[in-house]
Amino acid sequence: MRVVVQSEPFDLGALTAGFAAGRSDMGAVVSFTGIVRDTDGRLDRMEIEHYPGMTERAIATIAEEAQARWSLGDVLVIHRHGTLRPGELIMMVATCSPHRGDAFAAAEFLMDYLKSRAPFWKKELTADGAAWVAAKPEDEDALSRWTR
Amino acid sequence: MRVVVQSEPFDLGALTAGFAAGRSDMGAVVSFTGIVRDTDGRLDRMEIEHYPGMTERAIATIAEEAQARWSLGDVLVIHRHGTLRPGELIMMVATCSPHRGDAFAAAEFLMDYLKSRAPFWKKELTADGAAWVAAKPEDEDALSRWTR
Amino acid sequence: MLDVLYFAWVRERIGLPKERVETGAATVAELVAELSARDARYAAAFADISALRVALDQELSDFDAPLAGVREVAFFPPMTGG
Amino acid sequence: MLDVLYFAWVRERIGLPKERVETGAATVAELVAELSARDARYAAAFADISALRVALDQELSDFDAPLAGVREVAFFPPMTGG
Repeated sequence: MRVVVQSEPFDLGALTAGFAAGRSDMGAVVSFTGIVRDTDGRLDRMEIEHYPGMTERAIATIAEEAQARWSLGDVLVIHRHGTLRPGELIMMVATCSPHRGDAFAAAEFLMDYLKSRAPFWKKELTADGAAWVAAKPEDEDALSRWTR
Repeated sequence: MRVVVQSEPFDLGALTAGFAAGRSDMGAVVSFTGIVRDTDGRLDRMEIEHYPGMTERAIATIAEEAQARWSLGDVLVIHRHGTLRPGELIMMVATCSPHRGDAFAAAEFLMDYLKSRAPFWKKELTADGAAWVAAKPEDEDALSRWTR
Repeated sequence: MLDVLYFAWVRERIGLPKERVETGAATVAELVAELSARDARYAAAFADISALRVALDQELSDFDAPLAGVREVAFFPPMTGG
Repeated sequence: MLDVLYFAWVRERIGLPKERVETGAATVAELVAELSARDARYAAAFADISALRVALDQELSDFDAPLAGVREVAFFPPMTGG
């Protein structure tokens, strides 16, 4: 398991190619990448605040839970903080498993929990000013599908 | 949409990094990569046969169906045929969407349909000889979740 | 005249990947009956059609389908891509 | 003595990211009541605790939780990672 919280850009290509590279015990790799999206062409930048210390701990806890639930060979989570421009990569997760169902489920689980349980807060800065991104009720709802 | 059927290896890192690169209208990228898995250390190689002509057409049809069902910015499908060794990459799909739910659902849909509806057949060659991989009932069952 | 293609173990049992077939068969099932009657290799390949799939002109179809206008028929086991 | 941390708009409303607080509060709710009584900025930040989350020693908790043994309390809006 690898959890990285950083302000610097990450190398999606190298990380994806390196994750599970040459592992013949794994059949499936799933990755998710989050991009700063500019819905209406007005976004100048996004500022991501986080809670140093708690962030790494919360992500590791979520990743451990995924490993307990599914048969995973490895888990990678990278999440940036600081200032990001439209089109920049915010974060990525990758999972690998002998079977595709486990790799997909674990990646979706990680994303659902990172959205609502990892201590990051996004602020959007547009020509009109700054606004904190509000948590969406559907993001909270998304967690309920994982409750057993 | 890009569909490629080839015997040569593909560059997972470059393809992943290039897919949706710099697109600020997309928020989510999901990729799946299939690896030749050697369950018990006895696999020498896998030979993948396909139906030239029908293969590209069947994959394009599946990708178009995914684009009709979900809000996708792009779809990439690469599938190899020929001889592959354990640990080699068999195929990949990538999807991007403004929203993560669509990108995940479309990638899973593509995988479920590629498994059972694209004309590929896998043969495993081990020390004991050669055996065609049998289609799994659960792969056929997986399609039923997409029937509306 | 039809192009008839065989893939995977169907190809191996019959012993060839492709042939041209002169037939008056009106449906896939009739074509299968004609081919099965040829010899033991074809009979073995088509012994259990529930284990087979058929494509007509590169589109998945079924064994009841008519052959009128069809130029290429392919027989193969369930697909195992991905 | 507690370290009390504020993030996102809670930090902005209160006007500082972190402070040390001398308190006898037995629960998070009692601490919130004490802080809210300080001035209008704190009162505004804590006006609707249903819009807030709290972590005790970097673990998500709730407003009924006791503060005994806790060294770090953080208040923030619902998280928006990913």
